[in-house]
Amino acid sequence: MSPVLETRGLDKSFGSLAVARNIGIALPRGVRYALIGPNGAGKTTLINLMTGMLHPDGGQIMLDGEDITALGPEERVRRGLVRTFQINSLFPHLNPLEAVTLTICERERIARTWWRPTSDYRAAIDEAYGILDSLMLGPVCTRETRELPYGQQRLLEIALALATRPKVLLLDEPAAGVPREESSELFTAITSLSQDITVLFIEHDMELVFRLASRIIVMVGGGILLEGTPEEISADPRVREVYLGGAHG
Amino acid sequence: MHRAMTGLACLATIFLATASANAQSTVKIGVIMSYSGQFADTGTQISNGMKLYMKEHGDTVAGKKVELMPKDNGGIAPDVAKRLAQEAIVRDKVDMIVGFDLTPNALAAADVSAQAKKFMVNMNAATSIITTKSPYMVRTSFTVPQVNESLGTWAYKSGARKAYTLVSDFSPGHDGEQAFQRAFKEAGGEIIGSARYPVANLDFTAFLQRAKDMSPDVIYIWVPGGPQPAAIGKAVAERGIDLNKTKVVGQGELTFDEALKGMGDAGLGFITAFHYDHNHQSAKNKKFVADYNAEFKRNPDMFSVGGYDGMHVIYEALKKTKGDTDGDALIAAAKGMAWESPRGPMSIDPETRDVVQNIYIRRVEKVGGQLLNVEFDKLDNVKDPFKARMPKQ
Amino acid sequence: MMTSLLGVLFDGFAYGMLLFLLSVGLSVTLGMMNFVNLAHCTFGMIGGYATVTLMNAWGWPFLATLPVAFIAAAMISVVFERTMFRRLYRASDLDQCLLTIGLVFVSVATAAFIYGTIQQPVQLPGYLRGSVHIGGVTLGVYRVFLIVFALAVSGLLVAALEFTRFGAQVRAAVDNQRMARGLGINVDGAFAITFALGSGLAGLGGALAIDIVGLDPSFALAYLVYVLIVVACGGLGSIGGTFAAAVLLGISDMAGKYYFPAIGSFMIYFVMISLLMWRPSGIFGRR
Amino acid sequence: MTPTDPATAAPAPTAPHPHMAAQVRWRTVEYVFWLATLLPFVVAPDYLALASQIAITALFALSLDLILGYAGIVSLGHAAFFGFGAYAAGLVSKWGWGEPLSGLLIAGLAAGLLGYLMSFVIARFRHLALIMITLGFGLLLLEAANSASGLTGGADGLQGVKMWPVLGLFKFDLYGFTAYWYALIVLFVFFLMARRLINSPFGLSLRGIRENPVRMRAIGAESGPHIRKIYTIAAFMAGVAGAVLTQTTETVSLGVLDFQRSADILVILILGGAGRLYGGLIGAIIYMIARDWFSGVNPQYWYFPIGVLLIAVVLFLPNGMLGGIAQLIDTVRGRRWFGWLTSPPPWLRSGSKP
Repeated sequence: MSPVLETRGLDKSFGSLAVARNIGIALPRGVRYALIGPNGAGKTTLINLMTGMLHPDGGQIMLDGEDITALGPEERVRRGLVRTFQINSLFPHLNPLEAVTLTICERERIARTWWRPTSDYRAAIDEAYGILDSLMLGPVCTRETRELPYGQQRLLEIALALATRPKVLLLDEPAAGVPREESSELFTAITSLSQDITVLFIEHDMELVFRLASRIIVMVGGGILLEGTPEEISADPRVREVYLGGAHG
Repeated sequence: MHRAMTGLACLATIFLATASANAQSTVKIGVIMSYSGQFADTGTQISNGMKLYMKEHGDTVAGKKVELMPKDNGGIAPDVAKRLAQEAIVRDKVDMIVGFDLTPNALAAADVSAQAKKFMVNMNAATSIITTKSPYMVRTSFTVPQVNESLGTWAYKSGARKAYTLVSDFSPGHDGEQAFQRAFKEAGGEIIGSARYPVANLDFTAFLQRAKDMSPDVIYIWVPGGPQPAAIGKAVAERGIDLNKTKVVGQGELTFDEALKGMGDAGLGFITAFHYDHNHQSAKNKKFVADYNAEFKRNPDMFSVGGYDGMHVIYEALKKTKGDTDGDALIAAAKGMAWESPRGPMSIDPETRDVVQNIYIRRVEKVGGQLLNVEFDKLDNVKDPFKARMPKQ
Repeated sequence: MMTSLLGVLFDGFAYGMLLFLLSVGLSVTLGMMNFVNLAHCTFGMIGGYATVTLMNAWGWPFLATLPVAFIAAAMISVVFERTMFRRLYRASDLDQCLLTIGLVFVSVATAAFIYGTIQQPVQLPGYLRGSVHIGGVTLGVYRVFLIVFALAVSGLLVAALEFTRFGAQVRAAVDNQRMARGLGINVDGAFAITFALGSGLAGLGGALAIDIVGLDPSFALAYLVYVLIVVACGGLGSIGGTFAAAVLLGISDMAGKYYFPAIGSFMIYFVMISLLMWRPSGIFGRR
Repeated sequence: MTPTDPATAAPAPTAPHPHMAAQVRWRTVEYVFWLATLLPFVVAPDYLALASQIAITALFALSLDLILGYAGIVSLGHAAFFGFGAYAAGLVSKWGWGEPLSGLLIAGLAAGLLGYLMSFVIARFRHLALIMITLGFGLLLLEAANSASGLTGGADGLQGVKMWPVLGLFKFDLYGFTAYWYALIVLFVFFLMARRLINSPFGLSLRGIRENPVRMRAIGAESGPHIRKIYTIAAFMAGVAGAVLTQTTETVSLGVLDFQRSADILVILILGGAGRLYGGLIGAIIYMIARDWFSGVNPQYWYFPIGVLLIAVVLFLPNGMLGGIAQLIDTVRGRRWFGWLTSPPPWLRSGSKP
């Protein structure tokens, strides 16, 4: 089965610092990938490169077999390559219902309409509410985002991404800052997403990674160290070395 | 001075409340000009002139109490001027509108004067056409062609053949440029170059260097006052322009008092044409200057005398009409009025309702350690030449 | 041709120096605390009036008034900072705009009340007037003085920021405020001092500007636009950028007026727009 | 824009449709406000000229609110469109077509076209660069109008503006009667339009751009076209406001393009409260009346009380009059009934900080 997202020889450096070196990965449809590695390994940079927030110095990015290297971030999202942010990047003064409805309106290209009230678009609102409800945000969907507890804001990050109908979802530390007992819930929500969606997530909690990911990519110093099933990764001596000798436990 | 203003304004408010009761015994005058912003000093001086006249002649004329209602126009804003004029007439029930420091404001208010048939005294705005906009308007300042054509004629007469003109790039400047060039060329001179500097320009070195490079006999400069004259004076000195070889001439604003203080000896020898200066030698003016200094601790200028003579027209016209404030009656009374002003003899042209006066040619000289504009030539009873050329209606 | 070019460059440079002194404080404080201080030129005006008062009322020599202009502006600015500005560091920049424009209004009215609306005259000492001729180029003595003075001040400023502990703290705070706080730097304190310094420089600029551009109560508003232009073109928090922008704008303004008098007034805006389109964060801007 | 108290809303099953619909519904306060705009006819017939200029300023402020309060574009050159519309309306009349309504449309279209052209530049910039570019364009236009004195009359102002009666029936009178109802109706029409706009999906997207432009890209939304569109609409409205000023006063001068006008309208909007639809209206009413009153009492130093007013509002009523007053009321009552008024407090920290 051909990969839904593939990178070929991605390179990126800032001055003399190489943050991405010859990165080639291929994600098949519906797989749950974890991207791990010590701090500064280039994980977030890789997501930025794939989603078009950074321009690579060299290499290619393919989505569904099409070269999307030259496309802007918006166009990549429209084609189904969507991300979330490690640090909440939400709309503080919109409520979740408005934020998700906004995303759906943009997706459906009705966001240009300025003569009909938003409330006329019942289908969009229903869909927005459906997504929020599936992420347990239904009861709070009319409260301003900035007033929501942190954990619910993390869920809203995912809700916004889902509202774009992604093929590939790149989650940058979705549970960052969430207490452990809640992060488990959050990941349950992630794994129960539709099997049509390919998920790649960055996570530091190894227990969660090994429990939830079907495959794992290990990055070190801007390059891919190895890629494999959780069993293969946990057995690999190089990974042990990186983690025992590295900065992160 | 400040307290006087506030007091006056408070009084005005109180009177407003009891207006209907006193309507018969007061003459209300809406004073519309800039009391704040870039042109605030103009308003201050006009207002000082008016107040001095009222102090000297009492605030009652023809049995009626004269009451000023000042309104701040805040700069170039004809829309505001028009509204203030409307409000003054409609709300405050004033009998006449006076003041007007800037041409666009005067033009806009003139519409209201014409429509409401109210007497209007333009005490400053100097563009020629203004008085044609309302048949109820007189002017007590001067017109740009009146001064600058006189200057152009005089410059040629004094021996200059090649002139360079440098004017502020907005309409009054353009008018001054046109007037000077017209008269200078008509007399037989040649304009070898001209430039217009940006309205807000404050550094004139580049312009004057350019003028100097063309070595004209005379450099004509038009400035609207403010900080620019001093800056020009300094730039002339810095560029090393020799005033014996190249005359620097302009309308009176170029050598205002503050300008002379700022430029110091650099200003010596500048020649200007104007209708008034506090150094004008006459008994009437000596007293005026002394009283003015006693009252406001500074010298009067052309704005002050515009306000002073404006009040004179108002008082005399009211005397003639015996207190009748009807626009037609007042304008009829004002037409042809002639009197001795601090600036010398002046009159209101019965045809155009515009000012007729002497234009003095003055040179900056040091008198008793002080820089003064010393009159050394004059043109008598000059009418606005622009209107003289206009086809008779 | 060559001499006129040199003359224009010289005059433009002198004008640029004036703009630099008036603007540099705003650039640093804006870069450091993100505080939008539209009242910056008010401090320039305070410096100007300090000089005028000392010279005309007490007969001080011009040069002796300059330090007082600096100190007066700096001290008054500290009072404003402590009593009002600091409450708004975390407020929206629109609120900051409103507060500082309110201050400008108040200061304009106060100046008009105390000094009247009249243009303030200042008579320079003889040795600063007139001009010198060097190789066919006429140089105004005051402009030479202005350039030397401003260069010395900027030299001092750069040295203070580069080589002192306080300077290092300020640079750290401009670069990354959060990090600087984390390192235990008293950012608020450093800011207060920087703010006073910047306002003092504006005061100095205001005093030096009287002879070239005059002084009346509208100074606080009239020069705001030029200062904003210089700050934006230079890049926030960059002294070098502010210097470069001030010189560039001063020279292009002067050259525009000399060589293309018909479009002289467009020049400064035109240069600014093109520059910002090319480099939206200013000449040496980082963001 | 949360009309319901979250405390009471939470337990009940949240109903998304009524929530969205409630935003569009007219509130009692709004009916009261618009009825109150008719009061000058009855209570202060001597103040109609001032009232009409307040209505014009309110329309101008509303147009700035659309780009600043809703899309987060800070502009220091908005007078460019006001002035362009004012001159367009003046020229149309001077060239012999004095019919007001069509003049209004022509002026609006002219300003809108200028706004559309400029929007391509505007959409590419943010922060201080954006502010300064708008300021620069504004001043360039002012200089151009001054230079083209053959067309604009330069500093003397445009002469020969004569308006025909509105609808052929109502002459612009000395009392400002026609001027006020004319300006008020134009304001109301455009207010309805703006109100409709901000409650539409497009309005939602604008708020998204204001709140977080980076996130907009990450949900696949291009901000550029939205910004171009709202900028054009706002320019159109500002042009109409300028045209109404020209038509009701029959004068135009360089003052309409002044930096001062751009700065004033920004002050007015912030004073009232940006991003609140009524903010610009309230700001215009308060600022203009205060100014008229202060300068009536003391024409020389009225800047002082106005400055004190601005400072006091910032220090004691952050988020402008509307925001501050609504917060006060809520604090006093211990409820958030007026939450819909306060809804966007200081968003600019993350939004358009230069």
